[in-house]
Amino acid sequence: ACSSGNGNEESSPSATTETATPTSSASASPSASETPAAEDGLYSINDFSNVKKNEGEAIKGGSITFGLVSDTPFEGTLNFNFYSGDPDSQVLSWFDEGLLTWDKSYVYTNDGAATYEVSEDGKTFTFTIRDNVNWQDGKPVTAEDWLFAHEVIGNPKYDGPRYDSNFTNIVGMAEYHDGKAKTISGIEVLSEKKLKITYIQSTPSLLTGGVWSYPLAKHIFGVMDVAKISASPEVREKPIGFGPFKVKSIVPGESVVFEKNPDYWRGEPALDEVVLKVINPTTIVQQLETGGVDLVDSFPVDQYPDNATLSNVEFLGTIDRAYTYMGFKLGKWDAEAGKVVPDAKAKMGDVNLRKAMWLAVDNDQVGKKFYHGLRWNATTLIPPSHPEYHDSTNPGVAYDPEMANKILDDAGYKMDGKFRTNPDGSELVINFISMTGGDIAQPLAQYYVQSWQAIGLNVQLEMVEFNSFYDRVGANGEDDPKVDVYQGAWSVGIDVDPSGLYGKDAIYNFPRYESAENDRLLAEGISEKAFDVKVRQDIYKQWQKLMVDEIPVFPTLYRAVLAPVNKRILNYAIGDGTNLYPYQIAVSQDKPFVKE
Amino acid sequence: MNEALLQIEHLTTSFRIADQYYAAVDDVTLSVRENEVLAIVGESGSGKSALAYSIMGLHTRAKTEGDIYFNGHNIARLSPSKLNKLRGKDMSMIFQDPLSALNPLMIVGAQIEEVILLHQPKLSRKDRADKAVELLAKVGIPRPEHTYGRYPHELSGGMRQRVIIAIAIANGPKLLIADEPTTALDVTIQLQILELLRKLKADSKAGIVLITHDLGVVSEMADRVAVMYAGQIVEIADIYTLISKARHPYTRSLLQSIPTAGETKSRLHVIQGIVPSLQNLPRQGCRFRSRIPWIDESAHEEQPIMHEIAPGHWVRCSCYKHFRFPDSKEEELRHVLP
Amino acid sequence: MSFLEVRDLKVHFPNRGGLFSRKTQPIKAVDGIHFDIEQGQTYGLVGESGSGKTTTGRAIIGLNSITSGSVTFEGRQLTSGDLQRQGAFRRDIQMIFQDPYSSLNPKKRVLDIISEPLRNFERLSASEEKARVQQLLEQVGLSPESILKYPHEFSGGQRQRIGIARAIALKPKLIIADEPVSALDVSVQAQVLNFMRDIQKEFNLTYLLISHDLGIVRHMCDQIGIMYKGRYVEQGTTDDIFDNPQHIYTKRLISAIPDIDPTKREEKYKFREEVRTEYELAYGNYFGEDGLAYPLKPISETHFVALPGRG
Amino acid sequence: MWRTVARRLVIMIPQILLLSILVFLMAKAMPGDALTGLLDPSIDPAAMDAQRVRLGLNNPWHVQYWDWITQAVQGDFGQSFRFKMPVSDLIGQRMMNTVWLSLATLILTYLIAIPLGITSGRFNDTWADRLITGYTYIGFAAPLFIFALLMLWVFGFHFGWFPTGGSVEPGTEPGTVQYVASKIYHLLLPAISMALITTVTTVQYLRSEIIDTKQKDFIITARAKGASEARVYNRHILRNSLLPIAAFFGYEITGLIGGTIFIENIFSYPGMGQLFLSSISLRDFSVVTSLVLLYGAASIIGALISDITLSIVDPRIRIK
Amino acid sequence: MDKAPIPISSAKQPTAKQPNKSPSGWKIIWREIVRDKVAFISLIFLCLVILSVFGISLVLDQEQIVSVDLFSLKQPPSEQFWLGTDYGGRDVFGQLIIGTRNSLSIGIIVTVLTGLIGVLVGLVSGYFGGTVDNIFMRFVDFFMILPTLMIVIAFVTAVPKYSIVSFSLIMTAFLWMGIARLIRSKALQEKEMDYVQASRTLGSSNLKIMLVQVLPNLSSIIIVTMTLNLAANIGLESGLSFLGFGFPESTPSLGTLVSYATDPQTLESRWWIWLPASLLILVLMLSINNVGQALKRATDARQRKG
Ligand SMILES: Nc1ncnc2c1ncn2[C@@H]1O[C@H](COP(=O)(O)OP(=O)(O)OP(=O)(O)O)[C@@H](O)[C@H]1O
Ligand SMILES: Nc1ncnc2c1ncn2[C@@H]1O[C@H](COP(=O)(O)OP(=O)(O)OP(=O)(O)O)[C@@H](O)[C@H]1O
Ligand SMILES: [Mg+2]
Ligand SMILES: [Mg+2]
Ligand code: NI
Repeated sequence: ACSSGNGNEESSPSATTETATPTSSASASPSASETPAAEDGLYSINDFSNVKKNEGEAIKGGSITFGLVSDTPFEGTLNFNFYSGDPDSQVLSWFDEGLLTWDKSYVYTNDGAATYEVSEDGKTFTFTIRDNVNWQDGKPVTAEDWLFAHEVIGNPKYDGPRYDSNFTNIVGMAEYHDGKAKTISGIEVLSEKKLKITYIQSTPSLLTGGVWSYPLAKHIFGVMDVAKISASPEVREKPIGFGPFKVKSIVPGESVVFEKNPDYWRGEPALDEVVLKVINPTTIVQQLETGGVDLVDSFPVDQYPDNATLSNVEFLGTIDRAYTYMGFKLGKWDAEAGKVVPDAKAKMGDVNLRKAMWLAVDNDQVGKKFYHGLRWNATTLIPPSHPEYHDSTNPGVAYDPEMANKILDDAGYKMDGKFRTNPDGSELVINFISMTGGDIAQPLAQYYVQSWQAIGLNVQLEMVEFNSFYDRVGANGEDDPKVDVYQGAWSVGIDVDPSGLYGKDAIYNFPRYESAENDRLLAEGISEKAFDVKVRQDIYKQWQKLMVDEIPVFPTLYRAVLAPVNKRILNYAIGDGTNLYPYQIAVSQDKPFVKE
Repeated sequence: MNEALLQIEHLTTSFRIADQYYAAVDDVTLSVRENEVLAIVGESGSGKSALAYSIMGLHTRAKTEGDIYFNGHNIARLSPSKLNKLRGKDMSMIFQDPLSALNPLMIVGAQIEEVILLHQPKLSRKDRADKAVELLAKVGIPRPEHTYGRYPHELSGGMRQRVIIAIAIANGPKLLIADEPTTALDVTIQLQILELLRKLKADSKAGIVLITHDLGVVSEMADRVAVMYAGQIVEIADIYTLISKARHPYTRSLLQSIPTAGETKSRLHVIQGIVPSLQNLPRQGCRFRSRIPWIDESAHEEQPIMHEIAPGHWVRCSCYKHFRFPDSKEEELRHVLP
Repeated sequence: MSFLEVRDLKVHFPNRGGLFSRKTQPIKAVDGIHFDIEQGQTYGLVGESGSGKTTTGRAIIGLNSITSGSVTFEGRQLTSGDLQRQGAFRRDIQMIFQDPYSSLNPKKRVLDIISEPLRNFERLSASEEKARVQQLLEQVGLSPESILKYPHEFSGGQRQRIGIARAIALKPKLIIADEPVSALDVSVQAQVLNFMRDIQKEFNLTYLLISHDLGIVRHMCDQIGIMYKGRYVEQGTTDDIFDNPQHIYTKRLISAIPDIDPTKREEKYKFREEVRTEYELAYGNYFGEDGLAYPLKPISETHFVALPGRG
Repeated sequence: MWRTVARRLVIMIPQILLLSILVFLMAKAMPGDALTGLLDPSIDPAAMDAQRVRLGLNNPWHVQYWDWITQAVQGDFGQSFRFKMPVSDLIGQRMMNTVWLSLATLILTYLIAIPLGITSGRFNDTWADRLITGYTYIGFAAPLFIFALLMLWVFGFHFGWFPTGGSVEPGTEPGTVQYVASKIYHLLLPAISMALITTVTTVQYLRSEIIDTKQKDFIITARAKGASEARVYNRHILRNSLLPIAAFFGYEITGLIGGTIFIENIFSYPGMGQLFLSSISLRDFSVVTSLVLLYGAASIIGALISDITLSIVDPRIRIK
Repeated sequence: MDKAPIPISSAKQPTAKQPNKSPSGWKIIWREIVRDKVAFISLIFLCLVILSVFGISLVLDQEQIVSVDLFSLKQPPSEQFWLGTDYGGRDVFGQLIIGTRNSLSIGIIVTVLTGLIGVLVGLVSGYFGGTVDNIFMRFVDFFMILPTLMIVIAFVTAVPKYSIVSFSLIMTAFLWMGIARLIRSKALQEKEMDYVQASRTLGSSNLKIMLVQVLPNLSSIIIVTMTLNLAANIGLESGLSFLGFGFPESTPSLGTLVSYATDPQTLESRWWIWLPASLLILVLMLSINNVGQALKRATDARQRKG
């Protein structure tokens, strides 16, 4: 999940591999200067590379400092099977990794620590862990460990957030979870390094992050009570993994020192040491300038214009797997049945009204003015971070207030004094909530309100804090009837399947939208025939169009992630499928470059 | 007649109030001999304490003019360090409020020891403690060793006053200034303290300046009496003369206003008006003038001076010659005040 | 039946502190005293500090609650507690306080101060009230124009007279005067004492005069009670007490009074020496085991002394 | 005295209980709970609900409270949902940081207050006094957070003399000299910033106390004894004015609590104050409640310590 | 603590000495403030700020100020925007005025409310003493141990929607104890004064004595504490807003403006957003404190300047 405040997205593969998590609507702190580096003060994600230019020769060894940008300490649940916060995953990714890796389109490859084969029906996966993959204490990573991870997560006493649909899709998992079976019938250990998992349903999602690929060292955790593992010192103080570096020391919540793991299965890491420390978003620039950190996991885009010309760092950039959107409440959640119940008489039920509201907002300008072009007008609900599925030909809905007015007029929303009324002449007051967090959040929401007021809609804004926000839009199943429109953001997983957010039985379908067409497309998107990428692309193209037509929500902005890197760093990249791995990171000189 | 122990000449002490100086002690000339008790009486605010503080050099923010000869040396202009050699040794002081005059956070033993330490630094710790206990015994405290370790608030008023006296006499002073030492005490305790002072005087032959407003105490203790009014001495005489043949109108009025055991049930004499405050003192002419309005204005001197009407008996202003108590009609006048 | 009868009056104060205070021995401020006052007389209550004089006075007027015993005023029993509920009948007893500075509310004008009892007990129009206050002021010898002044604009004696004016506003019959002049200079003291006697004659007032100054008591009182540690040690007419003290404590008290006549010094010395010797020798005869006085025994019609067993 | 101390400690129990109920109720009244933030569409809502049931989040508050308080009495303050560790351990980690910070602040507070207060009180109405009084006026008026921000910017960012976050340099071994030095180095700037503001009341108090004591009769007694000015000051005035100050430090604890919340946030110093704020926003209730209780207990104990010290240094006071 | 018995003391506090109570308090207070130049200037400044803030905010178009203007984000001070604009292109000057008004309003409301409750509880508790006092003080003791800041933060979080009024109520709920304590101790002292006893013997009811006799004598101390509390409350409010637990951004407060300075870029290069607010807080607090201190001196005869 994401904490309110900064919208950092993970730049390295995360364990929350599937679908989406919410991000706050606006990114952290402010800034920009009167003298932007670019003439018009605008930038574009296209100007950034996600791979660091190598300048100079690598020296042997070396130590780098990684800045984990967070205004709170990291939690310290240092195990992929248990962690829940993004900061922890940042720490984890240095000393542990998944057994499977994926390519640019997030499909599993056979380059990782394990290889896989899929059966004809697409339901049975057989994995083989490479022989030289060993835990940092020297013990081999075994199929037994992998099974153990599944057993722990499936255990009813498990206290982490991982038990999700990927697990319930495993044959026998539900029985095991309910205590009806002692073992998970769908998982079989074939040999020390070979594991077979059988899934109930075959879907293309299985190939894109649908497999749980993080083993849990059974020789360490096997003896523990499942409920106590996450608090154990083996998770918190001397965590273990099989990644390129191993933990040397931890100052809880503040910093971690890693040393290289010479037995890393891909080869000996180039660096001797990595120091990770938490830095407050407010101090990033100062830390970068002075070489206090070599790289950071993310950089608030608002600060970019002021620092675009920092002499000692290079900014890498990539498109974030996230989008900001406006949601319209169209129904309610039926907790009993576990599905959405659309309300035909909902205030926002008229698609014309929704369309007009989309037409009324100038996201292009928002992106330019508030984010210097580093967030930009969004068109569809699948962001360009998934280039295969994002339909770049779909123009979405462009800013056109006149059109908006016209639509409203035609639909019978007549002006009565300052504002329009409902077609039946009753007063129309639209309640809009948006999340606090960061300096821009409020002005941004306020801007939308003004835009809507400009076309005669009486929209009332309420800024609420993260928890209230999700409470009220219905994250717990109780929709606040006083909310009509809300501004949210999702960070989407590596799998494009949007049914977790828009399916009729998804509680996170906050608009409570449902239609037969939607159901059909979503189902097809994960059906067997969708294994064919072309077919799947087409299905999602239709779905994106459907959403632009029906507008249960409309996307507002896509985002860029920026990652400044000290110029001495070599072989570094952000994003997926770059074929650059952390063990290759090297430095060209002993000390970081500092600002001139 | 031997040389005076303390000779005060033309002493004036002024306080600064709202950027102006006002004399609370105005041109006082006095002397105290060894083995003599000089009482200073007067109503509240007449400047008695101010005078005592001036002698001890304890004023921090007052302007003092005039000379004070102690044992023949002028101590009015002494540097603080020189003065400190005298204070607590050759001359010491007893205060009116025995609670606030003691440091609440120090045991009384330590407070007595301090004054010994300051003037007899060579004494060992133990000797000092012994001496302190001895002093406590001397001032009549029943269990001195026990009292030594008490804090002031744990003692009764009379006990505290004894501790103060013990401090004052610790180094055998030649001059003791007692500023209303018994005002805060019950009659029986007052008697004990007075007896103690008397005994001390008999033992050490010290000169004592006894400040009080109680004429009873004065007649019990004093050899000579100085009566103060509005910062000035108005009459000085030996005690017998003063009680029987007082001349100054103020002294006579004071004596008349005490309800004495003798004539009961009669009306008491009342001095008209009120003591003027420091800022409102009449600086010209006779200061008592306004309080005896039935006496002809011309009876007062313009610049009242002290007249020696008998050896050792001095009276200020010649109005004493014309003074009489008012008759009933004149008394009526005063009944309704402006 | 006497004007005021005090019978076996006890006032104990709980001795406690904190929340879960364990009750310890109470402070027996007044521990069984007994006396009568006749109308028009002045009764003096004398004793050393802490002997319970003030507490007695306050108990009679109702400021302290009575632990046991009774106070009967003109044949009616006074109960302690809420003063105002006993209404009219309380107005016959008033009090003059020791400190003329703290007994007048510094934030109130003379008019408000003196009219306070009038407002509580009598319904007067504003102009009537003003007239009454002016009249009272004149009675105590202050100019009627003073009504708009504040207490601090008066001298101690004048303030005390304002206090008296307030006390007599309701034409009380009994006035309890707790050390009315001890905060005042001698000359002012005389003024107040004279005045108290004047109004006594004028209104046929009865005084309960509390003081530790024997000179004043002798000057003012017809009857005197001597208190020691909450009990009486001796009671009698002024002459009984001063000319024929019987209890050793009384003797000691009287001998301790400084004499204004310096020629009698030697005489006094001797006398005191005698008393002291007697006190030391005979202490046990006069006080019980606990150091408290015995119950009073009459030795003449007017004279009572606390003696063990005897007559 | 030990009886009174014991009694005070006994009184503390219902106070703490009451406090715990209050905090608990408030925590429950907050919108959302620990799981609200855990929005992950792939997680089966049923699993979430199961978690809630397991954590007892669906029980009525009094049941939850009872469960919690019975555990708490046994020293188990529950698990932090977010940190996945026992609250006691979690707070244990952070507490030391806050304790060190507070201690450093206290020490600095007195280091600044005593000389300034003494100078100002002793030489009142001189230019030095006016200077110090001026400082106290401004310090009294300046909100801590503004001042701390400026300090951070000037000495942290602009000059770069001090670290701008964390409590210790990564990689230093606990127990080594570097470790201790690094700890001190990290808490110096926050502590100075806080001390410069909090000390103001102490300076003012000391000053007026000294001026007050100077006018006391027993000071005149001391002069009349022949004590030199220096002795009068050291022996009587200072002693009598400083002792109450010494006893104040218990109360200072209460003041520091508020201060650390600001300071730790501004200086990104991982202590309890920072933990409190982040736990509030993440609805990590067990941590919030425990922290409030801990601070509550700290202020009670602080007050108790003050009362005890005061009764020791001032014989006139008997604690009730 | 025991006090020396002062039975005879004819000598102390005689006619000539300073009366221990002020001659009509208001006059003294006024005289003292006028005499103390700094306090006088502070008072004038305060009046000016209050008048102008409330005055200007009447004519200011609040909607206009909080509305976002995409084309004038983060502009430095200019003719049009006297103090520049912020991230939303909103006029900082306008926000400053409204923020000051909000902060002042909160401060004043909280001060008045805490004052009312504190005086009431303190007066009743101190005047009656005994059991009433015991119960009240246990209650106050309980509130005293609360880590106020934390509780207020928790409370603000628990109340999802708050206005100036509800926010003031929350703050009041946890801030009245100090005054109650002070007033109680003063009332305890005051009720021992003879004039209170006198009133009782004169038949005045307890209520009347409390309100008519005792209260006026506490007025100066109440005014002094309230003044100093006002500063403290404004400080607390802006502190809470700074931490993000005060008002929502649409209701500007001085603390919110200062909190922009947590961003080093703003701190360094966009002073107009945070500096005026910071200075204003500082100067406001300074002035209020100055006035408060002068009042304090005025009520304490010993410290009076002349
Ligand atoms: N420090 C001072 N500053 C200003 N005026 C003072 C000071 N000390 C005393 N006075 C004034 O000087 C006059 C004389 O005061 P002093 O204390 O000497 O009188 P006193 O005769 O001792 O009276 P009491 O019997 O009350 O002790 C009084 O009017 C008093 O108000
Ligand atoms: N409200 C009270 N609570 C507890 N003890 C009290 C109270 N009032 C008086 N006492 C105690 O009762 C005893 C008698 O006090 P009281 O004031 O009656 O004495 P007094 O004879 O008037 O003394 P003084 O001459 O000092 O005025 C004293 O020991 C006193 O401490
Ligand atoms: Mg004097
Ligand atoms: Mg009394
Ligand atoms: Ni004359």
